[in-house]
Amino acid sequence: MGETVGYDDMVSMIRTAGKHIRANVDKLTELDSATGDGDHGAAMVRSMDLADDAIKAAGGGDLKGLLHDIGWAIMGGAGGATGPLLGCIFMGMSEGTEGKESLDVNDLAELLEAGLAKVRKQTKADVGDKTMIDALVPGVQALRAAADENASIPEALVRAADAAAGGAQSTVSLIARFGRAKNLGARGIGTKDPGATSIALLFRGFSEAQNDAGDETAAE
Amino acid sequence: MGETVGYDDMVSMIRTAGKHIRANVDKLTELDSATGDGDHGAAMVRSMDLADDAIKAAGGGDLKGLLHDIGWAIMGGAGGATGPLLGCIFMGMSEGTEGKESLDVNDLAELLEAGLAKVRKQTKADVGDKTMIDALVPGVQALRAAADENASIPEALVRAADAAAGGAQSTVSLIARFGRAKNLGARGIGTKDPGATSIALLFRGFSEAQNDAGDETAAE
Amino acid sequence: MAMKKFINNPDNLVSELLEGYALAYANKVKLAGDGLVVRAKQKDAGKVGIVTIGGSGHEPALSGFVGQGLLDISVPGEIFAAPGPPHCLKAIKRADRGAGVLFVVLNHEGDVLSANMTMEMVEKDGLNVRMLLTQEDIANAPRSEPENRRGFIGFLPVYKIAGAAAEAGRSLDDVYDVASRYATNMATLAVAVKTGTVPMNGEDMFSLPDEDMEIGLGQHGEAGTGQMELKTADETADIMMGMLLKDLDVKAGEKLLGICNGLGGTTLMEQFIVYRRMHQICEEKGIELARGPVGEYITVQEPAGIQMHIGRLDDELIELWDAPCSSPFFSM
Amino acid sequence: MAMKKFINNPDNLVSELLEGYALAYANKVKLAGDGLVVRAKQKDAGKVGIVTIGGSGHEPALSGFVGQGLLDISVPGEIFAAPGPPHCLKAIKRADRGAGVLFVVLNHEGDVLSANMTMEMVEKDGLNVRMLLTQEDIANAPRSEPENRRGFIGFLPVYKIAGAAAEAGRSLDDVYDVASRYATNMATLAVAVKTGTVPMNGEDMFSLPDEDMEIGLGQHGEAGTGQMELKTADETADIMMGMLLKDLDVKAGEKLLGICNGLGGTTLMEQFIVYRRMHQICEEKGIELARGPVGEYITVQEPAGIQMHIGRLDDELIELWDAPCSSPFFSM
Ligand SMILES: Nc1ncnc2c1ncn2[C@@H]1O[C@H](COP(=O)(O)OP(=O)(O)O)[C@@H](O)[C@H]1O
Ligand SMILES: Nc1ncnc2c1ncn2[C@@H]1O[C@H](COP(=O)(O)OP(=O)(O)O)[C@@H](O)[C@H]1O
Ligand SMILES: [Mg+2]
Ligand SMILES: [Mg+2]
Ligand SMILES: [Mg+2]
Ligand SMILES: [Mg+2]
Repeated sequence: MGETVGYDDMVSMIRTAGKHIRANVDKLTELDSATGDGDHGAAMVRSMDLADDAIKAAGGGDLKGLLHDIGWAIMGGAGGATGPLLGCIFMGMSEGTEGKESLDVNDLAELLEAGLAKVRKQTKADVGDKTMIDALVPGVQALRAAADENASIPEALVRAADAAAGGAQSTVSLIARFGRAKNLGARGIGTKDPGATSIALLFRGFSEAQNDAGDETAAE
Repeated sequence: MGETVGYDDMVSMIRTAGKHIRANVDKLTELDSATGDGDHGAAMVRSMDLADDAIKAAGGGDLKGLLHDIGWAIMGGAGGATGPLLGCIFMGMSEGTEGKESLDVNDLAELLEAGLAKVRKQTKADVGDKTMIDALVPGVQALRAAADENASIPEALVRAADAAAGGAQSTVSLIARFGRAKNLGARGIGTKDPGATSIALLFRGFSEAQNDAGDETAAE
Repeated sequence: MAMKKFINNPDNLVSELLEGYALAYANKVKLAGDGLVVRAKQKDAGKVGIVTIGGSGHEPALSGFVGQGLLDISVPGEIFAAPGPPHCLKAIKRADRGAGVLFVVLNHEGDVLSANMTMEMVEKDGLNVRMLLTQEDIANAPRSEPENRRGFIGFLPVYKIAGAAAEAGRSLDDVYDVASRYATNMATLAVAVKTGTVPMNGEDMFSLPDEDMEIGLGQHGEAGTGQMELKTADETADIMMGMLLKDLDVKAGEKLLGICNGLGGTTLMEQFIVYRRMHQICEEKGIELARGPVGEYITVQEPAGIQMHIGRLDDELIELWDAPCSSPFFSM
Repeated sequence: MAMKKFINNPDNLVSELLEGYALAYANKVKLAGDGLVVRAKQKDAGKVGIVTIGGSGHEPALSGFVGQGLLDISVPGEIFAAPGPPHCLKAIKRADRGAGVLFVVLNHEGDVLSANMTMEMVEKDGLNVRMLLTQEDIANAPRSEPENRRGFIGFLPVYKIAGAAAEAGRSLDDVYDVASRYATNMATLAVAVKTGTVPMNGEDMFSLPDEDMEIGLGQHGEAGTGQMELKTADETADIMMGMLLKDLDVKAGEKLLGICNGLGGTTLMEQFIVYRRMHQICEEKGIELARGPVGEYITVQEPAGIQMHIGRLDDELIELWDAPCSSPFFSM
């Protein structure tokens, strides 16, 4: 690890992300109970379980194929808004590999940009609408900025994770304009968006896997 | 009045009975609410309204026809158990006139015996089962006994009304074996049967019409 | 709490609901004078007519099943109350297309009183009518005392079988015989967990402790015999099917029709889940649950609960059950 | 209070309810792998297939309408949750009998996300599919913003019209056009008076003051716009029909289809009473409420309430609506 991300590195990033999701499932459930239907924590854990299954089934070597399989599995199995949206991010990431098996920091930024682009085709939600987009966009933008400055992959991912966390935090004061929380209107102010919280956890996991700190888990 | 009951006397007996029913409708509703579905008071008032309508429609003269029409109207319009049972009593009374237009005390007893016989064909309930039979049987029996002793009609009807009232009162301590109240089992003990209460009120009305005391109403 | 029902004047419940029903299903049913619900298109002459009676407030029962292959005429009473004999007599006369009439009556006292009086008139008038009383609720009395068993959802297969036989042009005695063969080989049991509301006055129909359910209730929530702690769907089905199979003395190798009928407040989701277990139980015992609709056929003002029904089938009854039929609330 | 539902493990609700449903209606539907609900007997080759998707917990919707003249395949999701694109794609491939597939989707975000992703795959695979989004709830947005109008009971006439056209052997474009003509000429509005219970955790879906009702709620009780004091059936219909007729700009002389759909806890009696008034209102305005079923087609775990629906009819649509069809929960 360090200068490039290969197949095994990506597996470790996804697994570490899963650890962070699992450690925060109750928090995610609580947030979705406050503004939605309470199933987001379960949907995220299911997503990470499906990712683990896909990793096991894949065997190794084909990064594009792995990310596609994870995305397709999450789409089919996670349910709710999480399934298609998170699945979409992975499918987009798959397309963004362009067949490369080893990614430098610029490739990694392209990969996540492709994930973001794909999910943007599915939803009109933009920054400020109190959805997972509020964490995804700053996370991806920070990664792109770091890549443009030729930062190391671990450093780029730390900056991305921080930006995503900030984006998630920014949703607290927003009114939801997409998803179930929309029906709550202004009553949702004061609660962090669960989807954005999950995205921040994923970035945190990616970053920690590349920074040798995979045993600690972030608390959101 | 006195030695015989003619068409007009019967009309006045029925109308006075109606007055007693109407004066006690709340009580009847309350009793049926405690042990059944609470509609007995309304069903009895409707019955007496239907009887009034039939009287108006009949015009006069044909006692057998009048009692038949009243019975048929009550059957069709009163609803619940009251409709067929009370309707049946009047239909039986119609058959019991044998075409006579003027009834002596013996004829009157036969008339009500025929009403009782007809209703007995419809229900297996007997004395002690906590139904209207508990008032009807002693009422008819007292009338028969008075007729056998050649009592005057007013006196015979007083004895019948007293016996019917006693019969209704006896239901307080009984367990219902027919009708909705059956489902209550022993929990119904302590409440007077609404149907028996109504029969007692009818007898009281008959008696008062023949005793020139038609303005007072019995309280049950 | 106010009564949370969409109604107008409680005195007009029945006339208004019948009017709405006939308007919504004008292609299949219409109202005849005296509140009878009849088919939009009368049955062919020469075929046996099928007439039933019963109180309102149990929609879609019973008028929801007027239609080809099922009922010719339903005589609805007021809410929870039997219609009077004069109406019943008119319905029977109207349904008689020259081959006589099967008069199906659910065993509830008011209905039976009215029906018996009707039959007296029928005989006086020399009409060709046979009355079939459905008596199937196993909660109140043993099989040897049918007069104390209430009539529940079993009316539906009875109408269906009689209706198919009538439509096939069979004689009144024949129609009576097949319908009665099913009727004497069926068993039903109800369970409830929450009460409904009497629409005339907004009162609860019955009450149950928060953690309890009750097996064996009557059609209007009349107290049952088995109040117990809430159970899962599977446990509830185990208890009830055990009682039903025992009552009907069903043996391995036999074929049954099974119905899970919702009383109003229980979702179809739950009814399906319960039916699944009914099927499993039969399979475990080598019994074939060969046919079975699930749904709300007879309700009673939104209590949460179900009626669980089984009935013995043979080849002829299966054929009659499978015959096409078309009414607003049951079609094949 | 304990959750008074007949269920087992909340994790297995969907698999158990589908199993029970397929067992009870084995003559009409069966389960294919991946939880698809398909017809017992496949549609003839060369005819357009009709596929729909949607969360569970709304029974009989949507799987209750798989059958001849209606749907070919329904893809049920978990409780209140859309199924994933892989399942949708499988369903579409299976339903394609050589003439393409109409993919009907109710406008709810999860479903739309899943459907859009499915359509991306469909295009990649070069399949012949047209997607029709139903957008009819007038509570949230004006007619000019269909993307913000939710899909309610209007799915039923859309399935019916599309299904009849498909059964008649018409092309995919034709089927799309007639179904879409109805879909863009319909309007629905919901009202509730009491909440239901989320089956996974026993919680109330929403809450309403004891004396109040609320107009304009979403499919899962998402807050509406018109909380007001309880009204009679007629008053409620007056308010809601006024809004619907205005939204759809219905003129005297036009013909409508009308549906009064119960959400679970409201009796059929009440639905009939409301429908009666819907009919009266139209009559007063010289509008013909020409067709209309009343019943529970889409529920949502026993809240008391209804969805009131109208849609504009023309001669061709009436003919398609009247064509025979046969599914477990809707037949003509
Ligand atoms: N249209 C949308 N665009 C972007 N994100 C969305 C959208 N709808 C929902 N989300 C995200 O999904 C999260 C909820 O996920 P989840 O609970 O799995 O979905 P559901 O609401 O179907 O139960 C929200 O917190 C929000 O971040
Ligand atoms: N089978 C029966 N035989 C005799 N009397 C009966 C029978 N069933 C009911 N009753 C009488 O009818 C009364 C109830 O009448 P009503 O309230 O009109 O009937 P329902 O129970 O149908 O509402 C009872 O109090 C009882 O006296
Ligand atoms: Mg959620
Ligand atoms: Mg959800
Ligand atoms: Mg009563
Ligand atoms: Mg009554």
